[in-house]
Amino acid sequence: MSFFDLKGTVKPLTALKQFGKKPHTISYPKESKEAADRYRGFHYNDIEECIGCGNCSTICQNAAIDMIHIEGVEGKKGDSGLRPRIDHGRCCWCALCVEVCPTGSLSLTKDYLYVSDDPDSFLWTPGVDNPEGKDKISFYTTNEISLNDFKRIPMPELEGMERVKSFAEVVLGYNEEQARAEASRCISCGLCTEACPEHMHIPEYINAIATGNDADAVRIIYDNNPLPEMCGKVCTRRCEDVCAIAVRGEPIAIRWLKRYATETALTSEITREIVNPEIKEANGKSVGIIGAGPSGLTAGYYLALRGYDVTIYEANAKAGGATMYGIPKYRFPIDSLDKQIEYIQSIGVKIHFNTKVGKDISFKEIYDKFDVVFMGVGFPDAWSLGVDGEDAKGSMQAFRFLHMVNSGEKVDIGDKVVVVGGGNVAIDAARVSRRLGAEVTILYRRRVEDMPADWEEIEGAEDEGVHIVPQGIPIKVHKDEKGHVKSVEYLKAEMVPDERGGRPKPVAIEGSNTIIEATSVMAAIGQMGDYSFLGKEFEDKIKIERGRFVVNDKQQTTDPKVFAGGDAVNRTADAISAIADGFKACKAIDEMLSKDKN
Amino acid sequence: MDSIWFKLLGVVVSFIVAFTVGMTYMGLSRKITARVQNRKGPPFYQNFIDAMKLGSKTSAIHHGVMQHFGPAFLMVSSVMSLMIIPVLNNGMWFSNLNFHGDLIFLLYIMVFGPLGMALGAGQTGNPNSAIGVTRGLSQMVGFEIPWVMALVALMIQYHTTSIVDLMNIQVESGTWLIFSSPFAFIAAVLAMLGMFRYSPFDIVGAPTELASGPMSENGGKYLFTMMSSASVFAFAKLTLYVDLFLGGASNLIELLIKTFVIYMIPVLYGVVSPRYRTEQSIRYFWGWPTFFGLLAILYAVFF
Amino acid sequence: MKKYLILQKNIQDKMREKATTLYLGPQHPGITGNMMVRLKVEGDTIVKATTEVGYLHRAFEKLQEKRNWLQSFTLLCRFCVPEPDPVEESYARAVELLEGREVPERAKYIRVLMLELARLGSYMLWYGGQNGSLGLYTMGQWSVGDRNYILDLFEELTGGRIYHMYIWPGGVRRDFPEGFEDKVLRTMDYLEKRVKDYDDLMFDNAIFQKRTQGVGIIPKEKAVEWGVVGPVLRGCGIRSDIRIDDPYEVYDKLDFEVPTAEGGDIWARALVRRQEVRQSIKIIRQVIEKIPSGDYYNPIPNPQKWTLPKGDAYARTEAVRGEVGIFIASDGGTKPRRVHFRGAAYVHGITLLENLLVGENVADVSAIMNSLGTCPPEIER
Amino acid sequence: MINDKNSQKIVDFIQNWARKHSIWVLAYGTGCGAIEIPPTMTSRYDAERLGVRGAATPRQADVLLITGYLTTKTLKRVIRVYEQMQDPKYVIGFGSCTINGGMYYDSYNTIKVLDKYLPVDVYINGCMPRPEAVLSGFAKLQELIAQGKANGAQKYKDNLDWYRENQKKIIPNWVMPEYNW
Amino acid sequence: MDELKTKIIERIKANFQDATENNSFNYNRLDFNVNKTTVPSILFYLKDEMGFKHLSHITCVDWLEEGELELIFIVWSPVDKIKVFVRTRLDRENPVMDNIDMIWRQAHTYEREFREMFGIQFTGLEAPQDFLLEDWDGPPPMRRDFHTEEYASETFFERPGREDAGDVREEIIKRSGEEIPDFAKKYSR
Repeated sequence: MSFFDLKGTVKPLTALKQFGKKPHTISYPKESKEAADRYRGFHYNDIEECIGCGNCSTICQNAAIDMIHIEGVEGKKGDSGLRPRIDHGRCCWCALCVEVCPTGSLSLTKDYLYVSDDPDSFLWTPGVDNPEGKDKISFYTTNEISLNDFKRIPMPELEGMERVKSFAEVVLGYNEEQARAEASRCISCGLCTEACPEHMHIPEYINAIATGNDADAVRIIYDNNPLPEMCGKVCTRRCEDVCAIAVRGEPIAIRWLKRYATETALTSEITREIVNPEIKEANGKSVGIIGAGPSGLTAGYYLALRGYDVTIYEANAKAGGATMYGIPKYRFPIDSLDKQIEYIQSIGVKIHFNTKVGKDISFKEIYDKFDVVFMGVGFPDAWSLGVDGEDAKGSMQAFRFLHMVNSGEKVDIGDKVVVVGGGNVAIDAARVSRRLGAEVTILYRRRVEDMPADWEEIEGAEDEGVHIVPQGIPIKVHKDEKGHVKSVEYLKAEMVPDERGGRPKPVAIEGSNTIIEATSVMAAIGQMGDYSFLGKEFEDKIKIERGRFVVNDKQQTTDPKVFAGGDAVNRTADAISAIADGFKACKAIDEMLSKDKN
Repeated sequence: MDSIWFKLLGVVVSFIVAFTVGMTYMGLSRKITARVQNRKGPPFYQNFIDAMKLGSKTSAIHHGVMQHFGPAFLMVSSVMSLMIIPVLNNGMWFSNLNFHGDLIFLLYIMVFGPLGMALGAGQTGNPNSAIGVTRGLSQMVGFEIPWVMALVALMIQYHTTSIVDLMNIQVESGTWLIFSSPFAFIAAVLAMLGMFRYSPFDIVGAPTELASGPMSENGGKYLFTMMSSASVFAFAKLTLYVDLFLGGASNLIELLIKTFVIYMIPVLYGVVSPRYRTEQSIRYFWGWPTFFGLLAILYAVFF
Repeated sequence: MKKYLILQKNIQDKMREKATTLYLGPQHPGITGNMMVRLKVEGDTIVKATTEVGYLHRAFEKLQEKRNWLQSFTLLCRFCVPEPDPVEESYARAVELLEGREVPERAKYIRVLMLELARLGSYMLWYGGQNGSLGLYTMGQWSVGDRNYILDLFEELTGGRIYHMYIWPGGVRRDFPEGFEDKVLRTMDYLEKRVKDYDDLMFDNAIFQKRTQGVGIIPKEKAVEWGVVGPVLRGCGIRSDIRIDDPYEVYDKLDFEVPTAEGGDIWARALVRRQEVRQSIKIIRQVIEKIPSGDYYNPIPNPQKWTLPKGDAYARTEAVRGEVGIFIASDGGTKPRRVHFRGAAYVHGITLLENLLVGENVADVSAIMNSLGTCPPEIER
Repeated sequence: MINDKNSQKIVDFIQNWARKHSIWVLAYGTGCGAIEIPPTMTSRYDAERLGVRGAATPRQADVLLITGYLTTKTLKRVIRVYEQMQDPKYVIGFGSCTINGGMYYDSYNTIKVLDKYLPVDVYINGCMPRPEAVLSGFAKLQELIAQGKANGAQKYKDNLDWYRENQKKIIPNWVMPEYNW
Repeated sequence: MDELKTKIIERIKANFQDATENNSFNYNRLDFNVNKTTVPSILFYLKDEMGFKHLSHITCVDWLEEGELELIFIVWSPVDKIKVFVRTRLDRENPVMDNIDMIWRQAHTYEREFREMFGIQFTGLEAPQDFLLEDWDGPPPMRRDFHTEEYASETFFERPGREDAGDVREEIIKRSGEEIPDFAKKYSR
């Protein structure tokens, strides 16, 4: 031992001064420190807010989250009816599930204490088993810090004032990079497929786009929709309404992605090459289809694939029905439709144009000639306004107007147009009128937010300088000396809440008469069917109620040999429903006929 | 009063006292250590609970007969030490089985326990135990030298080998030996640090090296025996120090105060010290403690 | 003469075979985690040391192949539990390197704050471990207790005490909560006071010095070659620190020193660490002072569809134990092709430890392991 | 004299009380949960207040903490350690991994369900459980001991064959390592 | 930095003809692809002649589709502050590699790991077979054709009680009657 190290011996003894100090100990469980404001403890799930998209379950790298049925939660469109259950024998409290929850219903709480001798008691359904967690939420996401991308990739469009110069397509479509980026926002939950009348395989094709397999995406799309390019452009996209991302942000642009995918197949030949459909051998049965609208084409296409001999009778010079004649070309260019019709024809579907059933050929003839008849006749007529002076020159149906414009006829509308109505047709008519050089006012009974038209369309119309007058009820069309429309008189309306709980009703305010000048008035308040072609014999056989065919869930009318679909059957009156009808009818027809065979 | 039965009764009572006090002291030391370590620490009676729990263990695995001897020898050694150390100095109560030459006997008997441990630990076959025992024995060689020197100095100085005589000398002269032979006291106290096996001299059972060394294969009842013998032995040693240097105690309260003060020296020093390696501790004991021991002997011889 | 040497060697080998075998671990209080060191001992001197690892092998790297780029991130902090953040940081940086993702300036500062807090926390544990291995338990009670104050800060900032899962590709997960800066500064004030107490108890302690000086010496000229990194290398007198050699985040904008000490023994390593605690506190103060406002996160795309370009990247971070690196290889998919973790303990805990232990006293094994920062989960992954 | 039944009851009560207030924990960090043991044992949370303290060897320990996942290699040692412990002994399972595999549910080297291999008395929720949770785990164990319900060791003895069968299923080489003293 | 990189490339190319460089990283990183037989000598050269004293990392990547294992040695020069990746490819069926633990002792550990995890044989490596695993009798687990999830579910028990778990997509399909064609299923989540 060297010399005595005094400092080294005495210095440590100063530690003994701690003896008199207050201990640092927290006497748990007598006293305890509260967990931090951001503590990641047990989960809490707001059962009401949750839509059961299962994104939490997918992101969980520990397979700790199960989606289960719980009492009191029923599935509906946009809600799978399943709710997450956490296995605390797996959970690692990383809170990735919270970060990706699109609704923000899932969060973590400050609670973390659970001790048990029963290992089976660690399965918890958050929100159900710990309702008290609501007040202790600590780790949650806001729109800014969520891992979901709530901002849609903006769709490149023509400038508002540029658009009105021509009928060029307004929407330019995503380029590849944008499409990949937009597709990768999708969380693949599949809630959208239920809302889609046709139940397209949305998560699958979006995923294919996201991973760069556009061809696969096209194949998946063509699996149950033969007119995807049309849908990609003009679909009413109810899928986007229920999109999980839409709860807190902008929905995935499902429509635009479909459009992107189908546009990668430039011609019908390329489409045929990509889709490479499997066409069954001809089975000798034949199907006659009336109307080459979406439902007719769909039924025709898939029946042809199944080996049937399909013939379509179309009254107009071009196929497509309402999508051809009802939709303005700046939304849906004619090439694009032609491409699809060509493709469908290439599969073997025969289309007789300019053949109006009831005039050029009788229904009876068709009925007898084919094993099965499918009617996709649509609504060729429109409701009139029912006000004074409607017979004036320059007063017309918006639907007719669009038809004429689309078939290339010249329509004189003057320079001031008033469109009455708030649906897509009204907006279309207004925007077409803008392109024809008129100043346009839309007169609508209710508020702007009540308009049934797509918000994108309404915005587009406003961008293009369409003037929207909400809460206006037209009462009279004034004529000038030549019997031409001079102006429209309308009453202002106030919204009165409906006592029965329906949507508020507009009630005209007496004496609030206003007059707008107009050179033409277009009514866009609804369409109706024309079933005169059936003839006496079939009018009894095939039941019609409230202007629509009565069908069962297989699209079969009261005559078992006749099927129907499209606007003439369903109330939703959009292309995708028509396609769904066609597809459903196709399956039913196939089932029926192949049963006959055996 | 000189009846052997009476003395034996005294031994039994002092054993109970020793056990209780020893346990409580250890509990208190845990509490005090805890406070220095900024925490609250266990209740002072925690050691009793621990002992009860160890006693209530229902199974006891052993590796052979010799393993029983380890704790048994320890216990025997502690009790025998206690038997010959007079607890109080009033000559009547608890003077126990002292005799002339008991100081020398004590020197032997205090080594006896660790030797028994060595046998027991050897039987377990656990190399940790074996190494621990080796270390314990080498370390003992270290602190025995200043300890023996201190005692020899006392013997030379006061021409007696009896503890009672030494106590009586203090009582009669009114001066404690701590003042009349300070060097011996210093040497003995420094040796005591080693004897108690608190830090820095706890290499024997160092958990981070040897997984508690000799004790590593002893659980339950073995550990209970070891624990109780350690507390008895601690009390015996403390009493011995009080008897030798602080004039003994005339009643229990005085005894408790004096022993506690002595006891605090190794405890508090242990709290702030890391442990020495074996050879370092031997070098330590053969350094200053031995030097003081020599001084004490010289002092005794020449003054 | 040659014959004699062979004979001597044979005798030595025979003796070695007969030497007592001592198993440190896997259940052993002196081992720093769940691993084993098999020691051949002659008397108290070690003649051969063999490590046996694998008790904690959870196959992280295999699991990461099955998880996507974001899911992998939650596994990372389990690589080395005492100081998880450098691993997260390495991974985040490797991913950012491969993807070319920018990180906002504020996030970089927050990351530095996290890393330094983690460093402090880990050093607090080291204080406890190093002294515990030497029998000075008071130190452990103090420092590990005080470490809780740092963990409280983590809890406040990240929501977790131990597993922060906070530094992720693109930035950090959350911004500072309200009043966090003050809390950090207050904790730093407290720790500064406490490290003085630690010095009194530990560094000024004669016994501590005796136990550590001249034990476990790494020769300076061999150190780099042997793969020694971090504070251990700096304890050999070599100024080497990834924070200055291969600067990342904002370390090049901060003012700090890289302490070194000569000697290469446990004492030198302890001195380095003692200084580093102070440097860390200094860095944290600077971060709080200089941190800019702005974004803290450059959002990644939807994690389920997030792909990284084909290629590989390797990012290194200076942790308490030394160089901690993550190598990632991507095949262009949503999941990593390979994630490979490089921990300092992988070298320190096996080859270096086996090397150093020979000739040392059995009593010093635990102390040497602690001074090297051996961390078994890091070795085994 | 008090009759046997009552005296047995009293003895049981006292023994359980002692066992309850003196819990010696084996210092074996089997997994990452071991990181929260030092804070639990040191000044901030100070488990020693409750009579919880560390024990260096299995012989002296009452409680085996399975701090998280167990690799098959560790499981072998843990079984060995558990069997070395003396009755009554308890096992506390920490965190998710001991309940159903936790993060490592698909790892080829870790077990998922601990109670197939060892009897577990108390499970603590968390990954990792904070010191408070660990302490409440101990509190739960104390409660069970006081009620005499913590009888995992007995269960292990009674069903040893079943446990052995499960253990041997994943430990192909049942020969214990050479340090088999 | 660019100058330095050029210098290194020149020196390496002068000495090792089969080395091809990849200098596309703006970071202080430089890659060399070499034949596996050149690896020990190039590492020796880098360490002894060029100051790359520190072996930062060795890693192995399994390119299952290409039938190759890639070994990457990352070395770091404390003087020049640059890291060099030396990459080589081995045949996956018969991966044999020269042992380099005489250059850096710590490579020994990596080699033991790769032998166990990828089945790479290092000629001259003296170490017990087991490293991280014990009594392992399956294929080398880090190879990509070993499926850990399958192995785990076959080998280890699973706690029951989670059988009622549903899948959101399937639930929706059940309700809507959607039929997903087979080729699309790989895109479902």
